[in-house]
Amino acid sequence: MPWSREQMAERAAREIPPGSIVNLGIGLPTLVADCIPPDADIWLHTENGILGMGPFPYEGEEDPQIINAGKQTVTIVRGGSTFDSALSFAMIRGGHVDVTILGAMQVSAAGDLANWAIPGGKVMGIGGAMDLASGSGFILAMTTHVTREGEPKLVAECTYPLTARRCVHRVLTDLGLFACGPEGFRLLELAPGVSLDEVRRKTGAPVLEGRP
Amino acid sequence: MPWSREQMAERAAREIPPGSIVNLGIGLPTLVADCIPPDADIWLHTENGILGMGPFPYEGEEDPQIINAGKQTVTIVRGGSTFDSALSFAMIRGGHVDVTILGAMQVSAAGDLANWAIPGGKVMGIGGAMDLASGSGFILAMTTHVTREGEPKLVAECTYPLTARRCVHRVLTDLGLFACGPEGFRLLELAPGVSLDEVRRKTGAPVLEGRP
Amino acid sequence: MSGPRPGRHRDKVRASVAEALEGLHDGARVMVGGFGLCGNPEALIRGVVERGVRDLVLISNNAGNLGKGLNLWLQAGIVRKVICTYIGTNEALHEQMAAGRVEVEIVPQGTFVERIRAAGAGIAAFYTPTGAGTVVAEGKEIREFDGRPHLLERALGADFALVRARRADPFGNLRFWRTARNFSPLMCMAARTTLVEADELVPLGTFDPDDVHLPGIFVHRIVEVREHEDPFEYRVVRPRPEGR
Amino acid sequence: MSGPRPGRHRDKVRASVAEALEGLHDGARVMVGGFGLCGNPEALIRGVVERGVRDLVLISNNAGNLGKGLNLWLQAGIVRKVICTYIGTNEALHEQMAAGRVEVEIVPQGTFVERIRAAGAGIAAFYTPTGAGTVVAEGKEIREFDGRPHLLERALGADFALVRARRADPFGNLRFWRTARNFSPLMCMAARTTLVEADELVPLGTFDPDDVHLPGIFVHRIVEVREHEDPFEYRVVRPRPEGR
Repeated sequence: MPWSREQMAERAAREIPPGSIVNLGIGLPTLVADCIPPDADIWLHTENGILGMGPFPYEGEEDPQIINAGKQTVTIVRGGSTFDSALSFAMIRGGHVDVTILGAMQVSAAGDLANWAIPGGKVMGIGGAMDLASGSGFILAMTTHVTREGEPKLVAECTYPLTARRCVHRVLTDLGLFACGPEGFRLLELAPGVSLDEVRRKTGAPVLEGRP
Repeated sequence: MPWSREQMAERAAREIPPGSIVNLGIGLPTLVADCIPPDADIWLHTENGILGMGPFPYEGEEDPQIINAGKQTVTIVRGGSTFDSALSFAMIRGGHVDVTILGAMQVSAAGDLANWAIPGGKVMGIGGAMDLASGSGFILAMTTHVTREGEPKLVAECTYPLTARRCVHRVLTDLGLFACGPEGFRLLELAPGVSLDEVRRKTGAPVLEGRP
Repeated sequence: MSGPRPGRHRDKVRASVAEALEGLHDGARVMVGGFGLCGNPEALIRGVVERGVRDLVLISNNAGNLGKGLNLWLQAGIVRKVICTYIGTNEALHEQMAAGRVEVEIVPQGTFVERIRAAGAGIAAFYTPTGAGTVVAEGKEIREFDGRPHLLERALGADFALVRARRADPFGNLRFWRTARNFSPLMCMAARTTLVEADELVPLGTFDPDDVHLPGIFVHRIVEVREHEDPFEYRVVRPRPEGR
Repeated sequence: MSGPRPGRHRDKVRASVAEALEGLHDGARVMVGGFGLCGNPEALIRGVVERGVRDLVLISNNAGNLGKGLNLWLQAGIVRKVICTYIGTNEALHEQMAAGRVEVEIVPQGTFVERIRAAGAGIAAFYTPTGAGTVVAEGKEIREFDGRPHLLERALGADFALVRARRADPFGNLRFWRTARNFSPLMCMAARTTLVEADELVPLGTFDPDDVHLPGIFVHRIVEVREHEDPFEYRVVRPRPEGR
């Protein structure tokens, strides 16, 4: 059975080494926050200016001026800090964020990422996506394995507008966890009950097994 | 009689419009601080990180971690702020400092400034001089009219290593106040009892009179 | 011959929003602080509409949302061009774009704020890896540093910056509150004239020198505005556990 | 295949200077905070000499003075090259230069700190007007922006940064004191490994989020050092008027 969204979030959280600075993109990646063990010294960064972002506030404690990059009300943990956007993107672009988990529309085997625009669709804007994709030490893309129409999102070459080239290290889908590489997506883990055959059928690029 | 150092400082202070941000270089310009009227809303900037630098501290109140760019102990006025060097030079390079008063070894008629090195002399370093000279809205160079050996410091072309080209707007010496311009130094004011002849004799470039 | 420019660092406090906005002209390039509806200078935004200027070039991360904030400018039809990073659910902007009434330039957020900082800091241009190999690179110089392609990005300045601060003193030293800080300090640095809408005006000397978020050198006019709507864009809460 | 790098943001507090300096190797590029003798990490500076490393490339505004601060490194002969902005009365450096034992690269101060910031902020290079038409321009690309010549300047990073902070919490959030801040926050951003000598280590949560001068993301090791000489470089005072 493919992983549920919650199971994906849990699996993603296990990719984060203790003591890391992590930026979680909008959408699926947001769910990862709830799966991070509290004693792992993992600090959440949000590009609008918090290091040490905490969970959503308790009812009645929400402050419209304490938000995340998705403009949702959040909190700040003990030891957290706030700062301007120039410093925030210095953290990102300068490679100080250890792990970034981003949503994806398409990921190529070589690690190209498309996650900001659909050809012919409404232009939604770029936000911090390109900076996050170019700057982070490790990028995990998180997405369902195929589109609602059944089209592969893990592809040989992206056809959607790119966010950044050669930036994604690993891709986590509902079917498994994969490492990007020039020859194809290398399988690191399958969701329980999912077969390699199914994965290969639903992937637009070679899926490799074993260590390279 | 030529102006004394104190008279030069007083004259220089009168060049500063009320409500200005001012950076005073090391040496002669430092004296200007004492001549600024207290009610003129003039704020002193020092590139090591104070806006709103105050006078030297009273005996017993000096703090080795509150210094000016000359590494002298200073104070901070009410409403003053401290910041890092990147922001401090953003103020300078970004043109936010209204008036900078710098010492000079040579100034050319066109406004080239040499104030950091003597050919063949010990290399003393550049410090903030080049940034100040390139970035300020208005630069007043302040110097004795001639060297101890009687050589002109106001010259047609600088022979000393340059600090910046075309940066000096006015020059204040012990003999007078001059505006820089492509045709020569234009006399704005003579020290009392100093003749135009004497000025011309001691200047290495044309000295012009009247409005251009 | 020309002497120093007149000093601008006195008498900064304005009695009204209208006074603070004096000189803001048709066609002006205007930066407005805030991340979505968070940290908006609400009164200055309204004041610009009331002033009746038009053809503005708006430089702001989002240009409002939910009919609030900078959506007012779009609805009033006073914006010619928007330079922003994200549109998302901003229907007012989608409509104006679709109708061809507003030109939109989208910039990656880190590049956006760095370009603004560059303008304020006297840096003409810089090389960033962000956007290399994407549409953002189109028409830009590309150059390799350390084996990676970088784009040359130019400084982005403005005629005016309109920002919100939590507290200001009469010299314009500012403190911001939490994520309401965002682009505002940088925009103050990058504009020829900076207008601050402060929740509270405090006496000079209130701030410890080490606690000033933005020194007054970057601020030219201040208006105190005590009441703000501060709308939630996405109010998300969790239930309080029993006994808390 | 390779996963994320191990997290470095836990267990940052070190019991001793020697422990904090672990891994600092011969030939390392080391940034040291401070403006002259103001804001020097005195214990870390001494510790590097005791550690016995050599051939260091020192990146610091002044490299000490009056036989103090970074003069210790010069006297110990452990510096191969100095990148600084000013020498002045630094006799130790003049001597080492004259003897050909130390290579010195002098950089305008604004360019120096902007290059350091660039390294920390992921900006590969930038164009500044500073130094155009001077010896600083030699060998550099020159380009006109807005009718003015600008120099292309490259980011300046380091293996280690050694800085002094007034207070640090265990995550490495820092506060500095007055003009002891200077280059230190930028150097923390620009180095692969950042070592902080804090006058006082305070519990997590001591700082309000808005009052952190430098967030702990840029800090890797912290050692508390309560006693400092804090020498005056030029102690200048004025007489106290009668009755005060």
